[in-house]
Amino acid sequence: MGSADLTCRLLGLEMKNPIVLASGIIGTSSSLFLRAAQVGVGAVTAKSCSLQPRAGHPNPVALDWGAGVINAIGLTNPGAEEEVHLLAEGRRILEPYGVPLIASIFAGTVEEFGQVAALIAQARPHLLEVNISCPNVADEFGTPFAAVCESAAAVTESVRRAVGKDLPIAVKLAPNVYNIGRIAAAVVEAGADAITAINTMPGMVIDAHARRPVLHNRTGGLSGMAIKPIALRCVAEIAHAVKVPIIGTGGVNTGEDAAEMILAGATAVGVGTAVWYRGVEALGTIAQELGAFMQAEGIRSLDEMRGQAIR
Amino acid sequence: MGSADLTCRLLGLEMKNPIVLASGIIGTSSSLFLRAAQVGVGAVTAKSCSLQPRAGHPNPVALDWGAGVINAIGLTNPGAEEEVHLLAEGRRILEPYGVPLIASIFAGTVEEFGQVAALIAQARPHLLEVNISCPNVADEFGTPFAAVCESAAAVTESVRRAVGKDLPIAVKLAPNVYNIGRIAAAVVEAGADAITAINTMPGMVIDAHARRPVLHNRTGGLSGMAIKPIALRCVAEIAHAVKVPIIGTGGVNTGEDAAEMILAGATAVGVGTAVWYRGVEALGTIAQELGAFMQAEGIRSLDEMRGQAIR
Amino acid sequence: MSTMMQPTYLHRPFTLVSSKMDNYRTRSLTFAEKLDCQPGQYVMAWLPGVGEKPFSIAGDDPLQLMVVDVGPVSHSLHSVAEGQRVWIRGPLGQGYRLVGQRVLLAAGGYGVAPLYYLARKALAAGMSAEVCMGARSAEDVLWAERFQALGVPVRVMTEDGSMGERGLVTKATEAAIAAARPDSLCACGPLGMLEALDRQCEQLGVARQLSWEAHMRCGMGLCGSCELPAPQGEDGSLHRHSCQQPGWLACLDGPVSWKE
Amino acid sequence: MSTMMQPTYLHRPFTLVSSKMDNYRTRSLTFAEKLDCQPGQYVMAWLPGVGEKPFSIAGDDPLQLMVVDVGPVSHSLHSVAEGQRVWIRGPLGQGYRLVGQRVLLAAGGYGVAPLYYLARKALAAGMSAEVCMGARSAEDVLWAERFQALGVPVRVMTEDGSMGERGLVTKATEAAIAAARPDSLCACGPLGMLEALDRQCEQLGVARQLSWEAHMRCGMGLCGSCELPAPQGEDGSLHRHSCQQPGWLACLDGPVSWKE
Ligand SMILES: Cc1cc2nc3c(=O)[nH]c(=O)nc-3n(C[C@H](O)[C@H](O)[C@H](O)COP(=O)(O)OP(=O)(O)OC[C@H]3O[C@@H](n4cnc5c(N)ncnc54)[C@H](O)[C@@H]3O)c2cc1C
Ligand SMILES: Cc1cc2nc3c(=O)[nH]c(=O)nc-3n(C[C@H](O)[C@H](O)[C@H](O)COP(=O)(O)OP(=O)(O)OC[C@H]3O[C@@H](n4cnc5c(N)ncnc54)[C@H](O)[C@@H]3O)c2cc1C
Ligand SMILES: Cc1cc2nc3c(=O)[nH]c(=O)nc-3n(C[C@H](O)[C@H](O)[C@H](O)COP(=O)(O)O)c2cc1C
Ligand SMILES: Cc1cc2nc3c(=O)[nH]c(=O)nc-3n(C[C@H](O)[C@H](O)[C@H](O)COP(=O)(O)O)c2cc1C
Ligand code: FES
Ligand code: FES
Repeated sequence: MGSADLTCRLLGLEMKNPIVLASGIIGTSSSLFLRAAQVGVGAVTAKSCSLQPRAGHPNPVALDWGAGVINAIGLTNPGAEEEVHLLAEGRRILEPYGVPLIASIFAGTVEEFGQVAALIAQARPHLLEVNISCPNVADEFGTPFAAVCESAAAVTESVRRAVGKDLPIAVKLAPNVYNIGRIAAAVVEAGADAITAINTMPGMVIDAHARRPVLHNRTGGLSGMAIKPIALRCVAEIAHAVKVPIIGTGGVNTGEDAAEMILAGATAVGVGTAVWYRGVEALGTIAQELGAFMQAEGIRSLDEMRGQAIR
Repeated sequence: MGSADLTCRLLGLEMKNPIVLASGIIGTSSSLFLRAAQVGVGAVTAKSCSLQPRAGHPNPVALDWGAGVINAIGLTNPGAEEEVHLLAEGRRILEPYGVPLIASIFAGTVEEFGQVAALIAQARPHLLEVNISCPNVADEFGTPFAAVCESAAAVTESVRRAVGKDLPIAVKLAPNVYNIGRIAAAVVEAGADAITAINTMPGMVIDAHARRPVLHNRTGGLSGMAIKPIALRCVAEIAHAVKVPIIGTGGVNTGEDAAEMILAGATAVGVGTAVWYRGVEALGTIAQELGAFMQAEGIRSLDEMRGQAIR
Repeated sequence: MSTMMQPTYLHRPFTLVSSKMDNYRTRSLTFAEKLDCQPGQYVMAWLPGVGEKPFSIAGDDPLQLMVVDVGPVSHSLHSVAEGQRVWIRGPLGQGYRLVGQRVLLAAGGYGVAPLYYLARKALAAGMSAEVCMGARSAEDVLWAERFQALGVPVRVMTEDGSMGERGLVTKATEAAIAAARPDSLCACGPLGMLEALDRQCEQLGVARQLSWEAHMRCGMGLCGSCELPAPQGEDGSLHRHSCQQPGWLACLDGPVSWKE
Repeated sequence: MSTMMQPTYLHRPFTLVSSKMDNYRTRSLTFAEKLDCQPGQYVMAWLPGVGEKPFSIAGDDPLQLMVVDVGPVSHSLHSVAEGQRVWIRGPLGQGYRLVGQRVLLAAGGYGVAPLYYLARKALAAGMSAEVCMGARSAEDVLWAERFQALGVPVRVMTEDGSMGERGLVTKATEAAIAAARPDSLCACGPLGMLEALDRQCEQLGVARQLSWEAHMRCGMGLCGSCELPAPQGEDGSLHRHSCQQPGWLACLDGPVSWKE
C-alpha cells in the first residue's frame, strides 16, 4: 500500500507537506528556521517586521490560560533593514531542505506597508505575508486594517504596487469581524494571491486575586485550541468567497486538526501555538500524523480532501 | 467576620446575587425558571422568542468540543403569543423567590423587533433583552444587526418606541466585531438601559473522519471556557465606552470567573454553558463561590470590585 | 510543554462488527470498540448526513445498541453495513445505581437493552436479578433468551397472551414484588408503563429507578427540550411524577430517576 | 456532565512566609504552598503592576526561590512582606535528570538555588553529591552551609581568595573530577562559567547538564527571545555550544541542556 501524498503546491511554492510555521512563532532567527526545517516543516514564516525596530511589551507577554494561549509580545522585531539580512540568510539556510521562506510585514499606514514591502522584497522571500491585524494609526479610531474591506484592499494595493508582479502576496486576516468572506473578496480583488486566516482573536485574561489583567498590555491575542472552531469557520467562509489558496491557521495541534483545516478549504496549514503544547517537533509530527490519518482513511492526496466538508 | 454582600442592583431590579441565567439555556418553561430559582440564581432570562414559532434545527444541534460547547439549536421558541403566557406564568412562579425575570426577543427586521417587543411587554418582564445577533433579513448580505452601529441603534430605537419608558431594555451584543465599544455606545445613545455581552462566537466544528461539520447547521455559536477571555475583553471595552450596567456573559464556570467578569466592569454575570459542566446547581454554586472568593480576598461588596481590573 | 486536553465528548467513529435482527423491526448493533460507561446511560448516535438520536447502551465492552426501526435515523442505523461506522457521542446522563442485594427489572420495548446491561453488572457485583417484560405480542418480546442465558428468571406479559401471561407488565411486577421484595425496581419502557410502575411502587413502598424517554436535542442540559410534560392524573388535573423535581431534565439529570 | 479543565499554567498566588537575607543583595523567599516540579525547572514570578521574570526553583515543598536584587522585578521581590503574595506561573522548562550514582554540582551566583534542590533530590534517591562554588569574594558565596548541613562536601573558589581557594570554579571541578569521576556534572551560573565547564567536560569526557540563563519573555517556546547567542571562539569565529542544537530554546528545551 503506497503512503498518502502530502506534497502541497501553494502558488509557485512546492512544499513537501502543507504545514507552515505561523508568523511570530520562533521565526526570529535563521537557526530557528533551520530547526523548523530539520524537524520536517513544509514552509516557514518569519516573525512580522515593521519599518523601524520594535522592542515589544514588558512581561507578562504570554501565558497558557487553560484552553489556549494569550499573547501580547508586541510585535518585537529588528526593523525591515535588519530583517532583510535575516531573511536572506534564512533563505540560504533553508534552500537545501527544500523549505520555502515566507516573509511577514506590518505597518501603521497604507503607505508604510508599501515601503516595508519594497524593502523586504530585496530578500527575495518565496511569499510575502501581509499582516493587517494591526491598528490603522491614520484612522481616528485606530480601526484595524483587517476590519474594513476598503482599508484591507488599500493595504493590499499598496503592497502590490511596491513589490510588482513577481512576488506573490498573502494577506493575513483577523477573526474579530462579521464578514471575513467579504474582506477576503476585497483583498483578492485588490491583488492578493492568497489568504492567511486567522490571526489571533483579541481577548483578555484577568487574575481575580490580583484584580487585574495578567498581560502587561492588558489585552492580547488568543491562539491554540480555543480558536480552532473560529478558524475553521473563517476558512470555510473565505473558501466560499474566493478561489485563491488559503493558509488555514488557528488551533492546529494534531494531524487530525490539520485535516479539518484542509477539509474546510485550506491549501496549507499554519501551526503556531502547538510548539508550546508539543515542542518544536510538533511542526514535523503534525505532518506525519496527517499522513497517517489520510492513509487510514484511504485519502490519497490533499486535493482529494480540500474543501470536502463545506460542499 | 460578616460575610461578603452579594446583593446586586441592576437598573430597577434587586437581585440577591449577580448570577443571571443566560438566554437560551433551560429558559423554556416556568418549571425550569422555578428550578433555577430554587438552586439560588439571582435572575432568570427566558429563551429568545420571535414573532412566529420556530422548531429550530435538526440534530446534531450541540456538542462539547473540548474547550467549550458549540450550538446551533436554531432559536427554537413557541412564538411571541405563546411566550407571553409562559412569561406571565414564570413571573408569578418566580415572585416568591425574589428572582426577577428577563424576557428575550429577536426578529429579522427592525419593525418586527418593535412588534415582538410590544407583544412581550404585555407579560411585564422586569427587563427586556434584545438579542440582535440574528441576521438582518432586510439587508442584502444578511449582516447581523449586532455588527453595525446603525442597525444596532435602529433596532434599539424600534424596541424603545414599542415598549415606552417603563420597561428597561438590555441590548445583547455579539463578539465577532472589531468595535464592540462603539456599538455599545450607539445602542446606549439609541435608548438602551443596559448591555448584555457577549452572545456566542460563530464557529465550526468539523469531524475529520466524517469529513463534514458536525452540526446539522454546519456553523454554530461557541460558548463556555474558550470564549471567557473574549467576553472579558468585550466587557472591558464596553465598560470603557458606556456608563450603563453590563450583564457580563461568556465562559463563566466558577465564582472566580464571575469575579473576573465584575472586575472587567460587569454589574451582573450571565451563566449558560456551566449548566452542562456542573449541572443546574451551577447557577447557585457559582454565586456561593463568588461569595467565598470575596470573603477570602476581603472584598465586601460587588461595587468595590466592579471595573477594578480596567482602571 | 503543557499537556493537551482530551475532548471526550466529541463524536468518535465506532466500527460496526455485527448487525443482527432481533425481531421484525429491531436490530442489535455491536461495535468493535468499547465505551467507558454505566448501565442506564445513553449515547448520541450520529450518522453524518442523516441525523443524531439518543440510544440506550446495551453493552459496554464492546459497545452494543438495540435499535427499533421507526423513523429516519433508526432506519438508517438498520442499513449500516458491517465494517461501516457510526459516530458516537457520550456516554451521557445518569444511569442506574447498584443498590442492595436484589434488583427487579421491568422492560418494555427496547427497554430491555439498558436492563440487560444492568443485569450483567448486577450479577457481576454479586446481586440477584429478575426481569419482567411487557410486549404487545410474542413477536415483540426481545432478548428473553439472553436474560435466561444469564440465569435471570424472566416473566413475560403480552397484551394478546401469545407468549407468557396475558396482561400488562405491572401484573408481573406485582407478583414478583409479592414473591420477593426487591431493593429496587429498575425499569425502562414507554411513558405509560413507567407511570404505572411508579404508582405501583409508591403504593407498595418499593424504591424505583425509572428511565424516561424524552425528546432530546442537545443532550447536555442546555436547550430544555427534554423536560418531561407534567403527567395528567385520572381526574385530568396535572400532577408531578412522584420521582421528579420541577424542571427535571431527562438528558442531564436522567434518563434514570431515583426515588426511595 | 463533563469535567472541567484545570488550567495549570495560569499564575497562582503564593503566600510568602519567610524572606531571609542570604547576603548583601540576595534573599531566600519561602512560600506557604508547594509546587509539583523537578530540580532545574523554573517558574515565572509575577508581581502585578511591576513585572514578571524567570527564577530557578530552590525547593518544591514548600516552594523556595533565591532572588538577587539587580533590577526592578528582583528589587520588588525583595520588598514583598511576609504574608503578602507573589504570582507564580509554572513549573516551566526541562530540569536536571538524576543519572548514575555520583553527581558533581558546579554553582555560580544564584546557581546554588537549583543545585541545592537537586542535591536534596539526589541524596533522597541514594546518590552521592559534591558541590563546587565560584564567587567573586567571600560575601558572594551562598548557601555553602546549607550544602554542608546536607552532608554534601563543598569546594569554594573565590576570585580574591577571601574564602576557599583563589581562582575560578573550573579549578575546583577539575580537582573534583580527578578525585572521583562523576556520572554527570550539573551546573548553573553565568554564561562564561558554563562555557568553560562545557569545554572542560568535553576534554575530560564527562557528561554534563548545564542550566543556561537567557532573556526570557513568553517562557513557552513561542517568541524566540531566549535563543542563546552563538558563542565566539578564541579566534573570534562563531561556534556552537557543544551541547546545543541550532535554535535551542532555553525556555522550552532548557534551561538545562544535556550532553553525554
Ligand atoms: C434516553 C433515550 C434512550 C433511547 N434509547 C433507544 C434505544 O435503545 N433503542 C431505540 O430504538 N430507540 C431509543 N430511543 C429513541 C430514539 O432516540 C429515537 O427517538 C428513535 O430511534 C426514532 O428516531 P428516528 O429519527 O428514527 O425517527 P423519528 O422521526 O424521530 O420518529 C419516527 C416516529 O416514531 C416515533 N417513535 C420514536 N421512538 C419510538 C419507539 N421507540 N417506538 C415507537 N415509535 C417511536 C416518533 O414519535 C415518531 O412519530 C431512546 C430515546 C431516549 C430519549
Ligand atoms: C532560567 C532562569 C533562571 C533564573 N533564576 C534566577 C534565580 O534563581 N535568582 C535570580 O535572582 N535571578 C534568576 N534569573 C534572572 C532573573 O530572571 C532576572 O533576570 C533578574 O531577577 C533581573 O530582573 P530585574 O527585572 O530585577 O532586572 P532587569 O532590569 O531585568 O536587570 C537589571 C540589570 O541586571 C542585569 N542582571 C540580570 N540578572 C543578573 C544577575 N543574576 N546578576 C547580575 N546582574 C544581572 C541585567 O542584565 C540588567 O542590566 C534567572 C533567569 C533565567 C533565565
Ligand atoms: C506568541 C505569538 C506571536 C505571534 N506573532 C505574530 C506576528 O508577529 N505576526 C502575525 O501575523 N501573527 C502572529 N501571531 C499569530 C500566529 O501567526 C497565528 O495566526 C495564531 O497564533 C493562530 O495560530 P495557532 O493557534 O496555531 O497559534 C502570533 C501568535 C503567537 C502565539
Ligand atoms: C444552547 C444555547 C442556546 C442559546 N440560545 C440563546 C438564545 O436563544 N438567545 C440568546 O440571546 N443567547 C443564546 N445563547 C447564548 C447564551 O445566552 C450566552 O450568551 C452564551 O452562551 C455565552 O455564555 P456561556 O459561555 O455562559 O454559555 C445560547 C447559548 C447556548 C449554549
Ligand atoms: S436535550 Fe437539551 S436540555 Fe435535555
Ligand atoms: S522565552 Fe519565548 S521562546 Fe523562550
